[in-house]
Amino acid sequence: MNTSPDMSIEIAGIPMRNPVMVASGTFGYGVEYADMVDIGSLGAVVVKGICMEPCDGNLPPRMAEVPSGLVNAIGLQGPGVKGFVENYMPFLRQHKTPVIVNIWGRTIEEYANVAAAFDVVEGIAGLELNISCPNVKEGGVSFGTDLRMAAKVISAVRRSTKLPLIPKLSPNVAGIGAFARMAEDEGADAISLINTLPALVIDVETRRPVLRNGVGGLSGAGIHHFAVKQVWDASRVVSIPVIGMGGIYEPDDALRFLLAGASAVAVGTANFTEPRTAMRVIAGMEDYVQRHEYGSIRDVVGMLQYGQVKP
Amino acid sequence: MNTSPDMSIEIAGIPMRNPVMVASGTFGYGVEYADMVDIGSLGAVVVKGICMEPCDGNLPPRMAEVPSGLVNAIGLQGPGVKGFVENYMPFLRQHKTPVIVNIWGRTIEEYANVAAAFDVVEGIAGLELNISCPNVKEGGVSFGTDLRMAAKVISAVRRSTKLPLIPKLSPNVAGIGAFARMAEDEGADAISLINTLPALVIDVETRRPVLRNGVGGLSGAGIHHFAVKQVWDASRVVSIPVIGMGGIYEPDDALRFLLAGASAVAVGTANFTEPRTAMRVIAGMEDYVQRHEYGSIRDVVGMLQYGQVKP
Amino acid sequence: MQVETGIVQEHFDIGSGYRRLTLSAPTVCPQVKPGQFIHLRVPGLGESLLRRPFSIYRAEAGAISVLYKQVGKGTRELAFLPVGGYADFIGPLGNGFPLPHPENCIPVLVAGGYGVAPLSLLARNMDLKGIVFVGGRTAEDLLCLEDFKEMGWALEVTTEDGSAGLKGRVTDALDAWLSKGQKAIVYACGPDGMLEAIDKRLLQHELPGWLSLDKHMGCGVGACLACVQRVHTEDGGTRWKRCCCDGPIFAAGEIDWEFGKDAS
Amino acid sequence: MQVETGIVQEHFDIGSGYRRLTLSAPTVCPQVKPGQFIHLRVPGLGESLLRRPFSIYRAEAGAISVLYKQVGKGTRELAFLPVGGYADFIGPLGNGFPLPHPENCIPVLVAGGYGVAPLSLLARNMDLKGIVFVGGRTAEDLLCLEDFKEMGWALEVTTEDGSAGLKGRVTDALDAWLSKGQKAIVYACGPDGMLEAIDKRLLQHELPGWLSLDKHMGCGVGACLACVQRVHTEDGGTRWKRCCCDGPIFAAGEIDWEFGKDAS
Ligand SMILES: Cc1cc2nc3c(=O)[nH]c(=O)nc-3n(C[C@H](O)[C@H](O)[C@H](O)COP(=O)(O)OP(=O)(O)OC[C@H]3O[C@@H](n4cnc5c(N)ncnc54)[C@H](O)[C@@H]3O)c2cc1C
Ligand SMILES: Cc1cc2nc3c(=O)[nH]c(=O)nc-3n(C[C@H](O)[C@H](O)[C@H](O)COP(=O)(O)OP(=O)(O)OC[C@H]3O[C@@H](n4cnc5c(N)ncnc54)[C@H](O)[C@@H]3O)c2cc1C
Ligand SMILES: Cc1cc2nc3c(=O)[nH]c(=O)nc-3n(C[C@H](O)[C@H](O)[C@H](O)COP(=O)(O)O)c2cc1C
Ligand SMILES: Cc1cc2nc3c(=O)[nH]c(=O)nc-3n(C[C@H](O)[C@H](O)[C@H](O)COP(=O)(O)O)c2cc1C
Ligand code: FES
Ligand code: FES
Repeated sequence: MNTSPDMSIEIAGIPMRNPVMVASGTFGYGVEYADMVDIGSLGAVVVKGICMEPCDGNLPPRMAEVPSGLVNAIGLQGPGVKGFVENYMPFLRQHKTPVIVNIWGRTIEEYANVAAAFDVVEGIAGLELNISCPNVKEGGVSFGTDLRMAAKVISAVRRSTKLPLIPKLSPNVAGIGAFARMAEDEGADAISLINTLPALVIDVETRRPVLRNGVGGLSGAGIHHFAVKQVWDASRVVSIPVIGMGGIYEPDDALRFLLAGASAVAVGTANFTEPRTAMRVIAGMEDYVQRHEYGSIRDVVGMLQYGQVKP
Repeated sequence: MNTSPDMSIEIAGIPMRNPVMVASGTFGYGVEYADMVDIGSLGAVVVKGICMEPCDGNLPPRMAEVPSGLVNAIGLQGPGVKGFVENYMPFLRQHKTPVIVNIWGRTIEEYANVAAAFDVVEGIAGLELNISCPNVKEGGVSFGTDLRMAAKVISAVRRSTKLPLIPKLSPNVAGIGAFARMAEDEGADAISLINTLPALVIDVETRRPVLRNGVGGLSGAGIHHFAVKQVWDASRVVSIPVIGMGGIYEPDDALRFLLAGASAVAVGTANFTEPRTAMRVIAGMEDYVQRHEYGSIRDVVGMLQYGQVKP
Repeated sequence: MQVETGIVQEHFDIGSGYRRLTLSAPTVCPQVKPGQFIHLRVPGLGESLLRRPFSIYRAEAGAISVLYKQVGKGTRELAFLPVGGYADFIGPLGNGFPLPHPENCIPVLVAGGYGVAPLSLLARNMDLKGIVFVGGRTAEDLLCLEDFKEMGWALEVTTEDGSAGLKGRVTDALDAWLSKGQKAIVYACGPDGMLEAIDKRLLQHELPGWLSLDKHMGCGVGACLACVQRVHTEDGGTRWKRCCCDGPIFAAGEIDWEFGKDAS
Repeated sequence: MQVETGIVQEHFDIGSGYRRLTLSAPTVCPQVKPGQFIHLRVPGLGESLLRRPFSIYRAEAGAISVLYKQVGKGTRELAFLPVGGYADFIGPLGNGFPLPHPENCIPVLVAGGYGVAPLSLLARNMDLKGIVFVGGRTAEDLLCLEDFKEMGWALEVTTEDGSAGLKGRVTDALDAWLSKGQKAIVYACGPDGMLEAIDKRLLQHELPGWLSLDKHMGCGVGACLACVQRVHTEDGGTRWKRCCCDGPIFAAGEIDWEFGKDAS
């Protein structure tokens, strides 16, 4: 009765003690939260997006608070592969928790290069591939909203790394299922979704965008049930595992993703308000597994009873 | 100083006393709110979606409250053209406020028929065309997320009516601009956006969707800044007027749409919480025009100073 | 129907986990019919929370009272509203119980949970006295019993665990009474299951009656179509009615209890 | 750095539109250095509101005090927090002012608005006494003047409208003092414009100093990269620092005030 339930899960060949990770860009490189969060208790740590070279990101202001969420335009500031490996990997290697590196690029070559660079770094469990970046060679259209371009990126990265590969899908597409299937076809080991939704916050007094970059990405509680729908659409058309994220604050939010077909989840924006959200979510999920007498958390995955109604 | 500012605007050839309408499905047929809201003070009334025949809509539960919004799956219950004209037009004709009828169909023919039917009805200022409906002839894919199908609907309706035609765009597409341009090319007099975002609310205890229909549409404050971004993207690529909607609760919310390029706005979900939202929004916009010494509300349209940053 | 901003005049526990909230309502109060409700904006929960519907328990001296239980986000927040604070509501809403009460019929009230609230108001507005059946899971779930005693009504209490009154369901007590064959008209308010059971009995005994039905509501005024209930039509078909404005009171035999059940 | 849930011990107006909030903080209090801040979760605003940063004004007897003004959603809600209520915060955050204060330098504090709060704590933790410049738009904007008087510091007050002290800006009074050419070290906290003006003067007079900078914050702990400020690097380039953890205190001459200005 009181023995803790089986929460372990394997995603893209990465064994995790539980299915609750922290989302890229919302937990720094782990070390920032180490005083308050037991890194060892997390399913995995996904670090802030890294590209080959150090990147300055956007000018501030970079963040705006909105109803039930926030809009950010950090702009992928980061230390580059070398800076990350030197400054942060020693800390991250101290824990048994899998480290998933979120990578990005401005061109297909850059994507491939950064993936290859991480292939030889010790202590990295897998790569999450942020495809929601502008393709500087094609007029700045986001890779992630163009099926053909996204396929090229994933395929190039797949050929550059033997690490487990987890493309992270953009939500603002007409049919997320097609992107999910394409990712599987291109050799992804898992997919994660959703990234932020494009948003524009305007200050009506100055008549300017609040964020210096203009547009930003919307995250938080307000997008949660939209994200669950996307995960449900994606998970039904692929056989690789799905990692769900978007507005997880409570255990129930995480459970919704699992019921909708995700094998794991990531806590994002909530970390800023409550750094211990992932730990609280894990505890609540354990309780759920016990109360409902599931054999393991894996038995919850995809258990949504959608009824006779057609999708 | 104290004379009320010029709030009038013309959308799709429809003169309105101000740019604040009420959104389809959130204000019934006007009569439901007549005790509390001065219908005569609104820019226009957009009625709940109507198709040719009476329609039962979905089984309840049809609505779920979520953070900063709600998810609905009413399923387009309505009295059909005949029922609407007989039961509701006599009331609506009593006011000088333009009546815009939101129409929908399951096939292109149905869309065209309902448009033609309204062409001969007295007292209708224009048609808003809800293209976010499943195409029953093509496996239930939404017309509104397929550029080719959406074009066919708009073109068929355009040929069936001489009334001002306002296609209402679906937000869950990769590039709303292409849909906006297509609408203009097919002869639309204005476009409105956004319709609700697809969402799935799951009850983790029952493991079922909260809504009987399964999925529903997300609306309210949580989608506001996403909607503003969509309006901004759309308004820059068309020369026809844009009507912005999504999460308007305060005058500032409406002003953001105007700054982003909308010529008018519609108040939706907020009506349920505060029926007098549109009236309050109009008053706040008047104040803004005066404080900023604009000649008229029309001078606010598209005045966003986006800066040098590329979109 | 109006939007009115009321000042909290009273707000206190009445036992069984329920609280009574009294709001000044000079405009709305005089318009109230028993069985109607208000759609209350819970202060302090931000713009986007939907209003919450509550049956009117009292409408007198320019004020309106409701009884509520803390069951979720809205009612938990509502409990913090201090005397002297403000809350705005739309009301009175719904059709209310048809009045006057027909002659030569014994009025029979059947209540479950907060269903006693509108029935207590109905009893107060009747000249006749009748019998009221109040049921709950345990003694803890019963409220307003004193109201009916004070008004001189006969009272039959049932609890599922036998902790108060007869052990059993409210319909068991009702069955015993109905079997006497008296000419009666029934007014009922409570959970769907209870109402369906009562409706079946009214049909059996060919008695008239009125059922007050609670559905989750969006607008409360008929605009959103969230609160629909399927009803039989005269031509043998069925159609939707909106609980908020076509209801919440439905005639015995009117509701189509089967519609949609099979598809679930 | 910890998450701690404090009990409200005091919460009252201190004039000039500011309120003082004191929270029990047995764990965080002993760790505090002047110039650090707490990241406070405003109770009653739901899950999704970001925390709000406030400079630590007092850290003594196992409690922490902050001074704040009601300027927006969060601080307006904060004002309702009753004595005896709870609020949780992360702290102590930020680098704080470097200690100990260098010898043979007169400490000069320059404060605008709530900038007096961290400087008052700094003064209390110093053995030396120096001079403090406090500026505001009108007399209404000045606070904590008594603190410095009690501690025996020299005090120079300026207001833009002349309603208290000298008419003018705080930098006018500072200029007059600096022109005497005394060996000083400056600690400043206030709006960006004020800090930039002071930084320029420190460069001119070749004086050391520390500037406390307030940027909008997300996480408060270095994870989100919302709060960045461009600084000069030793090799003549520039780079970002995070105000929340690399700051909020920056050395005189460190900040690149021009970066990004041209592009706006
Ligand atoms: C006509 C009518 C009269 C009523 N009279 C009374 C009364 O006199 N006393 C009383 O205590 N209660 C009464 N109720 C019920 C009362 O409205 C609910 O208890 C109240 O809405 C609960 O609000 P909450 O925010 O506390 O709970 P919630 O946080 O809303 O949780 C309660 C449950 O209901 C669901 N829910 C609530 N509203 C909706 C909605 N609009 N759409 C979908 N799901 C929803 C939630 O998902 C949750 O499961 C009445 C209801 C109706 C329709
Ligand atoms: C290190 C530091 C120390 C501070 N110390 C004090 C202090 O001692 N006393 C004091 O009164 N204030 C202090 N502040 C400022 C204080 O944090 C703000 O006044 C407070 O956040 C305002 O919150 P609010 O919810 O009332 O206002 P808001 O509703 O947030 O509105 C205030 C304005 O700030 C903007 N804003 C607020 N937070 C953000 C954000 N994260 N991203 C983008 N925009 C944002 C809003 O858009 C709005 O225009 C400090 C700030 C920092 C960074
Ligand atoms: C401040 C911030 C920074 C982010 N940075 C990244 C990033 O570098 N790479 C990435 O793939 N996603 C990034 N994201 C997206 C999140 O990982 C996550 O997909 C999204 O925020 C949705 O989850 P949430 O609603 O729980 O925050 C960022 C999100 C936020 C709020
Ligand atoms: C209950 C409900 C019913 C709706 N019905 C319709 C409809 O019949 N036709 C339509 O085009 N849009 C419909 N909508 C969408 C709204 O008109 C509007 O586009 C959307 O809700 C976004 O605005 P909001 O966030 O202000 O609600 C409906 C929305 C809601 C909440
Ligand atoms: S609650 Fe909106 S129609 Fe009844
Ligand atoms: S506030 Fe998040 S990095 Fe500083």
